Formats: sequence, C-alpha cells, structure tokens
Amino acid sequence: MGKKLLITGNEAVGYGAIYAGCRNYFGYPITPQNEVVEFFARELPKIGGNFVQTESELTSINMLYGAVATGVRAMTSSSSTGFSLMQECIAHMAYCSLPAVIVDVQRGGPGAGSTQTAQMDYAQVTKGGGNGDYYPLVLAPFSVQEIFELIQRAFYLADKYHHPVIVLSDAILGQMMENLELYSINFGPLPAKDWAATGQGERKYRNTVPNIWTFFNNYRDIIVNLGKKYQEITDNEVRFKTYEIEDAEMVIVAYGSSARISLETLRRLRPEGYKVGLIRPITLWPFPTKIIRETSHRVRNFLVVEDSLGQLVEDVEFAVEGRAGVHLLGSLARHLPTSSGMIFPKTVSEEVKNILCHK
Amino acid sequence: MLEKRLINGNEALGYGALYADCRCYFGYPITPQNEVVEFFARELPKVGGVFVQTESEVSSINMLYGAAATGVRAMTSSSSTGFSLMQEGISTLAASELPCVIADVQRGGPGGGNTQTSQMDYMQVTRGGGNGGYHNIVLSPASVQETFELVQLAFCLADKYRHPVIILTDAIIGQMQEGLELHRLDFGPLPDKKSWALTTVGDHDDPGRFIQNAPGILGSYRDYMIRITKKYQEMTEKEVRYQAGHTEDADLIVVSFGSSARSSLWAYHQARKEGLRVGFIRPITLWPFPTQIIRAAAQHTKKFVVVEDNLGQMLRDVQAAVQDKAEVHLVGIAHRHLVTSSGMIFPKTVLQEVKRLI
Amino acid sequence: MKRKVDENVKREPFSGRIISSTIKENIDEKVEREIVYSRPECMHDLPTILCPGCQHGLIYRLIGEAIDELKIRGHCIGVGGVGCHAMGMGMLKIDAIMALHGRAPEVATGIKRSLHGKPIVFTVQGDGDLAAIGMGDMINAVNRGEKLTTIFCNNAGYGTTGGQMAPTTLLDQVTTTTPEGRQPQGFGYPIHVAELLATMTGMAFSARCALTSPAQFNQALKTVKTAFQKQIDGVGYSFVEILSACPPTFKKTPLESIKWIMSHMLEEYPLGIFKDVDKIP
Amino acid sequence: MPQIDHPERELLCGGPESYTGLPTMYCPGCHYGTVARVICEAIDELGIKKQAIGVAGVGCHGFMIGTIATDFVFALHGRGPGVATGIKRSQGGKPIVFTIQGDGDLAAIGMGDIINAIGRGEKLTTIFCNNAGYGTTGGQMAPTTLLEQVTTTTPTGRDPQVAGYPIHVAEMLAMLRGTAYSARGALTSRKNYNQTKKFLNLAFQKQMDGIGYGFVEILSACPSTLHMPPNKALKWVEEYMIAEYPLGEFKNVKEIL
Repeated sequence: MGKKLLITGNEAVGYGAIYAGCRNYFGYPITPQNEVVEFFARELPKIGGNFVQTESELTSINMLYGAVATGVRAMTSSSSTGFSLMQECIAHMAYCSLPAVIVDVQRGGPGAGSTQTAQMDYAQVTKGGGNGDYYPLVLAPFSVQEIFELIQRAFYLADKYHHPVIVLSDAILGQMMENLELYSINFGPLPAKDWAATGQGERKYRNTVPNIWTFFNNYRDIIVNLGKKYQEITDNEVRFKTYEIEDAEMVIVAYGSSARISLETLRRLRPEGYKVGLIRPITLWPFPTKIIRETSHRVRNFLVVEDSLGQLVEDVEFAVEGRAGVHLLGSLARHLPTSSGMIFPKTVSEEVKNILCHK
Repeated sequence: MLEKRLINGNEALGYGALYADCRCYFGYPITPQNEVVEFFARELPKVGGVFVQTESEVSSINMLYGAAATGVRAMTSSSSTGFSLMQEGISTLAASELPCVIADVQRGGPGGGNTQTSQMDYMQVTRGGGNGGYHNIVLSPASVQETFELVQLAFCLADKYRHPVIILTDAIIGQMQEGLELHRLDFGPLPDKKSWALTTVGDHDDPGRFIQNAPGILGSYRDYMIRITKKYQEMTEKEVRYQAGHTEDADLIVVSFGSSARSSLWAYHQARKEGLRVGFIRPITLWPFPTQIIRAAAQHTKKFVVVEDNLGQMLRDVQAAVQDKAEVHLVGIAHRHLVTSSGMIFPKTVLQEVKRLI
Repeated sequence: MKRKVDENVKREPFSGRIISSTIKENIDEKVEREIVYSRPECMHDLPTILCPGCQHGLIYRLIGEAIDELKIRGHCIGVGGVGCHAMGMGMLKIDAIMALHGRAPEVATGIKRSLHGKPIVFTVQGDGDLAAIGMGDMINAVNRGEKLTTIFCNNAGYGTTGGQMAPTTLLDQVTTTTPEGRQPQGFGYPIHVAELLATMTGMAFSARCALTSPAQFNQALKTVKTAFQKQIDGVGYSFVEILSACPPTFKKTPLESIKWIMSHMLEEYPLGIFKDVDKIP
Repeated sequence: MPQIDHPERELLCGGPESYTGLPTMYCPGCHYGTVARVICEAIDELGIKKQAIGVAGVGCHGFMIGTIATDFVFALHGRGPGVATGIKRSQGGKPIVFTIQGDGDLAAIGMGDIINAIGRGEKLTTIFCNNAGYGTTGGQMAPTTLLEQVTTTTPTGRDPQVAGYPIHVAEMLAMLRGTAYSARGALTSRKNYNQTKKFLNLAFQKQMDGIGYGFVEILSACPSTLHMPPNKALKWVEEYMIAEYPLGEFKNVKEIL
C-alpha cells in the first residue's frame, strides 16, 4: 500500500512528476498554479533535482526544451495566459520530436482573464495553439488521485512517442484537497534516447536537435511521419470513461472539474428515474470520437457541460454528425456573474430535465 | 484611371493598409514577410505615419495593443513561428475588444520549421491559438489584388465589431508578383470610437477611461461573456464569405483556400473543360467558416476533395459540415512535388486526384 | 478647534495613524477648519484594496501628487503591468490601460507613437513585471529612444502570487521558492535595474527612492516630478525605482517591514540619482 | 578532385579538429565562417570538444551548427540562454554549454533572456556575433545598427528620434554581478583574430572553473546588409564599428563576490 496524503491537486502534479522520475522543473509563478512551483522549489533540492524559477513562461518552456534535448525527464507548468506564451516552443518541440510534459492549470480568459477557474483552453491545447501541423497529447484528470496518475502516464507517453504531452487541469482541481495514495506506476519498456545531445563523449557521431540532415533535406517526410505518429496515437491512446450509458436516453459529455459536477448530477437524477449517462474523455486529443459516434446512433440528445463558451461541444458535434441533438451548458450557466461563478450540479440537473421533457 | 502596379502580395498588404488609412505599423522582420516591414519603413514616414521596428513579435503585438487602445487604425504582421509568439497578445486584444489587423504570412512548421510556404496555421488562426476560446474573423486571400482588398475589408470589420481581424496569406501569395489595381473601397459608416478610445482626458472633468485586459477581474464577467457570445453569433450570421462554382450539379467538389486554391482553381477549370462535373468552393472567411454552402452541397454531391498544404486541418471543418453525407478526401502535404521544404502542390496533381476520385 | 484626546491613544510611527484608543475623539463641528493635507485632486475617492502596510498605495499617491503639481492630468495615459501595483491604476482620474505581464513599455510605445508623441505616457511596473519577464522589453524601449516614464515598484518579491522569489530578492532572503534563502548558486544575484538602465544612451533620468520616512517621501515626489519633466521636455526615457514594503512577502508586520527595508534593502539598493541629463548627444 | 603528387609538401595550416569539414553556407565576405573557425580553435586549444554542447540561435550564425563538430541544439529566436540553462542544469552542470547568437537574436528578442540568465547566476558562455544588421532576413535594422546607417527599415539612415541608439551589450552585461567575463573582439586583422581567440579561451575557462557567465562579442562584417564588396565591408567594420564599439575586456574576475 502506498503512503496516503491529504493534498491539493497542484501538489499532486508535483508528486506525480517525482514518482515518474522527473528531476527537472522550470517554472514561473502564476495564479492558480503557484503551488506547483513552490512544491518543486521545496522538494526537488532534497532529492538532488533541479528547480529553476524562470523569468517568464517563454524561458520556462525553452529551458524545458534544452533539458529534454539532453534526454532527461523534465516538465513545466503554467496557467492559461502564461500557457499562450509557450505556444511557439511547444510547436517547436513537436517538430523536433521531443518528449516533454507541460501542465496547464486553466483560469478564466481570454487574455489575462481572471485568476478563477474556467475551462477555456480546450481549443488552444487540442487544436494546436502554435503554428504548424501538430497535436500534443492532452490528458484531462478529474480528481487529485487522477492528476497524480496521469502525470506519470504523461511522462510515459511523452517518452513512448517522443512528443509533447499536456496535462490539462483547472483552478478547481488544482486548489481542492483530496486524499492521494502515492505509488509509482510501471508502464513497461521505452525506446532508448540515442538522439539526445549530451556532449559527444565516447559516441562515434554527434547529435543535433533537430537532426540537421533531415532538417535540410527531407521536410516533407518529417511532416508525413508526424502525420503517421498522430495516426498511431489516435489508434492506440484514446482514453475515456463511461458512466451508465448502456440504457441512457441522453448522455452528458464533460471533462475535468465539469465531469465531477456532471457525475454528481447523475447520482442525483438516476434515483429519480431519469435515464442519463456520462461520457468523460480522459484524452482530449486524441478525442474519443468513436464512442460518442456509436452512442449517437441510439441516444437522442447529448448535453455538453464545460465551463467555457463552447469548445468541447465542437468535437462532440463533429462526432455526432447531426444524428442527435447537441446542447451546451457553458459559462453562462454559472451561479454568479463575477469570475468566481461555477456551474452547479443543480443547474445541470435542471437542464437535463428540461431537455428530456422537451424531446 | 486607377493606378496599376506590378507588385508582390506582401507589398499589396502594405498598400491595402495605406488605402484603409492605417497609419501605424509595428513589426519584426521574419521571412517570408520582410517586404511588409520594409514597405512600411519606406512608405509610412512619407505620409506622416508611425513605423516601429520592434525587438520581437511579443513587442509587436503589445505595441499594437497600445495603439489600438488609442482608437487609431493599426496593424502588425508576422509569419507562423512569430505569430505563435503573439498568441497571448492576440487573446488579450480579443479580451479587450480592440480593433486591429494582424497578418500571418504562413511558412512551414511546426515551431521554427522552415522559411518556405505551407498552410499549416489554419487551426491556430481559426480555433484561437491563445487561451480563452475567443474567435477572430480570418480572411484568406488567394491573389495579390484580393490581398489588397481584404486588408481594407479587415480594417472595416475590425472597427465594425471592435475586434481583431486576421489576414492569413502564405509565402506563395506574399512573394509572387501580379498586377494590382489601387483603389479605395468604401464600406459605409462605422461606429464611433470616441466613447472608449484613450486619447487623454484633456481639460475636461472626465474621470478617465480604463481599458482592461482581464474582463474577469473587475466588473461582471458574465456580461462580458454574453456580449462576446452575441458578437460571435452576429459575425457567424453576417460575415461568411466564399467563392463557389458549379456546386449545384457537381459529382465532386474541390474545397481549398489561399495559394492551394489557385492550384485547385486551375484543376477545376481544366476538369470542366474536359467535361467532368466538378465543383469548386473557396472559403474567403476561414472563421466564420462557410459551413452552410458545403452542407447544402453535400445533399447531392457525394464526394469532396480538400486541397490544403498541410496534414489536413480545414479537412476537419469540411467533414463537420458534410455530416457523414459524403466522402471527404484530402490532397495535402504528402502530394507535394519535392521532399524538401520547397515542395508545392501542383495544379496537375490536383487534377490527377480529381480524375482518380471521379 | 476643540478636541478631546485620550492620553492612552497609541499611534503608529511615521504615519501617526491611531492604532488603538479607549474613547472616540470628539471634534467640535462648528469650528472652521482648514484642509492642509488631503487626497490629490486626480485621485478617485476610493479605498485601496491593498494589504495593510503595503506601500503601493503610497506610490500612487506620489504619482497623483506629481501629476497635480505638474498640472498634466489632462494629458496623461497610465499603463499598468500585472501585479498588485496595477490595482492602483483605477485610482487615478486619467485614461489608463492594463498591459500583459512585462509588456507595459511596448503598450506605452504604441500609445505614445500612435498619438504622435502628444500624451504623457507612464508605466507602473513591479519587479516580476519589469525585471523578470519584461527586462528585454524595458531595455529595448530605452534603446529605441522612447520618451516615456516608468515607475518601478521594487518590493524584493512576488506579492500577488504569494511571495515567490523575484530577480530583486536579496541574497539569503527566504521566499516560497527559495525556502533555504536565495543562494547565488542556483538562484543568482539581486539585479540593480536603475544602475543598469543608467548605462544606456537612451536614458535621460534614472533614480532610486524609498518611502520609509516623510523626508524620503518628499524626495521621491521630487524625483518623480523630475522624471515626468524629462518626458515633457522630450529628453528621453525616465525611470524611477521605488523600494516598497510587502509585508506578506516579507512575512513581517507593517512596521517591521519598513525597518527591514531600512536595514537590508537600502544596503543592497543605494538611493540616489544615477543618471540625469538634459540632452542626449 | 585532382591529386597532386608533391612529396615535399608539409601541412602548414589545416582545419581545426573540431571543424566538421563541411563548406560554410555564407555569402562571400561574411565573417561568420571565420567566427566558426575561431570558436573551433578555442575549443581545440581547451580540449573540450567531447564535453561541449552548442546552442545555435536563429539567423545565419545558426548555420555554424554545420561547421562546429560538437553536439548541438537549435534554439528558437532569442531563447539560446534559456535552452542552454536547461541543458546545463539537467546534466548536473557537467557539459560545457555555449550559445552562438546574432544581434537580432541576442540584443533584440533575446535581451531579457540573457540578462536574466546572468541574473540567475548561470555558468554559460555566449558568443555574440554583432554585424550591425539583420543579415538573414535581408538587411533590416538591428539594435546594434550604427546611427545614420542605411538599412531596409531605416531607408534614410538610423535616426535616434525614431529608431533609438546602438546598444553596447558587452559593456552593459559587464555591469551585472553574475558576469565573470565580458569582452569585445573583431576579426579584421591577424592581431584582432588572435586577441578574439584569447577572449574566447578566457570566456570558456570561466565556465569550466565554475566562476560565472562568460560573454564575448565579435564584430563581424555582413557585406549583404552593408551593400558593399567584402573588402569594403571589412574596412567599414574597422573604421566605423570599432569606433562605436571599442574592443577589449570589460570584466574579468576570478571570483564573484
């Protein structure tokens, strides 16, 4: 049995990284993810790791780029507006096929937005906020325990595909405290990092990142290979969880903190006899299009619950292909007009009843 | 008589801005859009305008933010990787609802990529590369003349909606020379900026205006969200623009934008000459996307080919539009004629694919 | 004026504010009073939302007084950075805009140039905003020869985000990201922005002030006025660094925070004028 | 290539050991080939080829990745010091990491990055190629462009009222506490070349001894930006650039207090 702690989601990010063998963190303070920076500042020196407080998110991501180019496990974290500053280098790491883990603890947007919770970065992280053809893997946990586990998986996936992986948390998940059981997860063997630039040493050849020969000569193949990699990831890495969708008349789709709210709604509505189910995407890219498409053949209505003006809803509509109604319960359903507002289970229940009664 | 020039697309961007009375430009050199920076460095001082060569794209976009806040017409431009650096700033301009124009002359990516052409920024510009899920109107010209005209339109739309507008061209459109007819477009009256622009309070007993980059921190966040939702709704209803040919009787429709649309257009004309029932749709606004025309066409046309110089980004919007009513194929970067970064999708490749699918 | 004052009233040093008293003061309303000290004209009658003992409120008062004395309220545009210091921007009755983190000099450039140099544009930036993420922006603004004014609030840490290290944090100072104190190995050295910028050709004026005593406040007011004057005269960039207390970051009481500035910060960051020219050759 | 049979031949001068042997991709008269050579020679003299990792910025200088035979990482525009920090720290400080940056890369977009790298007390070496303009993008103004110099974005010459002043990076960085070594060299003569090599040796040595940041600015000619033939460009560097940017050491300390 692993050790148990009562801890915030942001600190679970830190524990997840340490249990995944990550000893390098580069970060800049930004609300609401300061606890991540502070966790590493406190814990990494104790175990001989490197913590660098950078001067900006631009520097964080570029230090990460340098560190992963040497083959070590490293990560950074930020929140929405800081994450926007990182776009160029995330795209560049995808281009160079480098394994990196980046955590985005979402806050309100656009721009500096607010420091409170929101889920407005979905499009940014899944559709590639930077330039060029790239899609980072995106993992969306919905509990403190899952943050811890998905961070470990993120490092594994990054090393397996040599590709940036983003863990998308939000202010609610980051700031709330829950029980956490600590243990390391073994995902099996990984490819060797013989491409890393560590100083030539006894190696016969020198390494450059990106490899300059393909860089100059074979651009089309680099991109086509990226495309193949995306296909492989889409085929193998889709993760999601379903809750009572077998007999459901309508299905809620939600991720992250909204999925918690939706799950609570389910628990309240099922005893009342409402046949409602929940699909919770765990990987946002690759998106679980297939399960939603299959479900859309027998369900009349979908309700997307996300704390934004409608981003996940676009992917759900894409999957449903017009066969069923797709409704959105977004930020406008928050209980307060200020930035501290949240979507409450009560509101979701009302919306579900509303849709089921008017079908 | 209208003045005529033989000019490249990047300079047409500059002329468009001058004809739209834009007198402020902030930019940083990056291939393949250096001609834009150099154009403004040369031309703006002559007309009493402001040109600043910035130290980075981050600076460019933030200077634009300052200039737009004073209510003047201002713009910046960059290319893919520099444009990525602007994401936070663009997101902020959308948050502060400031009118301005940003041009992205696409090059190869991701990241640093290369300096040759590609069309890989589609997702970035249409889905909001920055945080917060905002949407900017994206105009995609396919010729030098259209670049010139769409820049003027962009300034009008920016002022009309009080929102940033993006011009998406690419290295081919930017670098090629074509005939350009210079003329001023009149789009009618626009809302007054006096109510919000920062121009100093003067001697009046004005308490001062405040431009906020964080809509959630002061005041009602919900009001802001309702306002922008309505704004996006209005843009989606009113601003969709596209060019279409033979979509009623086509067995196959080619959908393409920007420089690829030029290759596709030739293939479409050629196919029609040869008696093939081929249609053509060129979205001019990439956001809002012309979903309706494609969805309507999908009722009777069972095959679509998307031609774009990337791994398939607009492809997704077309798939979403046809809703499983038709097959959607891609002619993408794998169809380039060369393996190096100088490769292009040739018109004859498009024609071949069209014939193969028909 | 009649005033009944209890002998047991305790007053805060420097400000003279009453900390505790047993009876309320009784003031005879009928007696004519003269206002000798009040809120500057260009400030809204609003309470600040800063922590007790924070000196950012004072900095805004300083700016307000300088603007009033120079009679430039109608021509000013303020640019606020990201951090607590930006919260004061709403206090001033002038046009104002919020910049992104570190980008205030560029936003100011955009404003100043697009209005053809007419307005008086100043930025208020903190140490995270200016010395960390915005260092390059600042240096390049000076190097471009902009005519702007920057007020730099140096409180040796990141107050807004909960007390992390800033580039200006002193050696051995404990913050949440330097739990063992800032060590040069791994965390580097405190940066002296006023001195660094003074080496640049585009600088017209660079100075450092503190607010630990009324004398220093008056000195600071004079300095800020000079800085604005340099912009009004179109000489070049002007820069004033103001050492200020952040009790939450220091983890000290307001009074101890002031003492700490006097004993530690002043030693690392000497006050004075590092550059003052009337013409840039 | 035709082989000439000439038994008495003696090798007087060859390529440095840490030179890959590839031809450079530079324009005629560009000094960057020479900059690459002087870096190679310094690396050879210190015998650090096997431990060294280079970080190349964006610009023509980035092509030195093809000529200097050490491990290399391409950095994004201006981000060299950040990338180098990541490499150095994640490898426990063992490798000798150097960045090669141009004037756009370092003095414009990357100014904050280098100042903060020094502020953090990094032990790195930066080689700054100052050619008073943006060569790669076709000759625009750089922060180091001289007053009155004509570029494509200052068509009437750089005017301080609108475009500011040339920036003196070596002197400015010498002001910072974390800098152990800062110097400026040129490559206009044999004497300058040797002096520059000495500067580079010292700058690397400061990193190897773990003292602090080493910085060398190298003035170089870019005939394309200057619109001059190679020999005139070289004269221009001698005459105008050295007048604005004096050569020499600005900081050299054995220990940072």
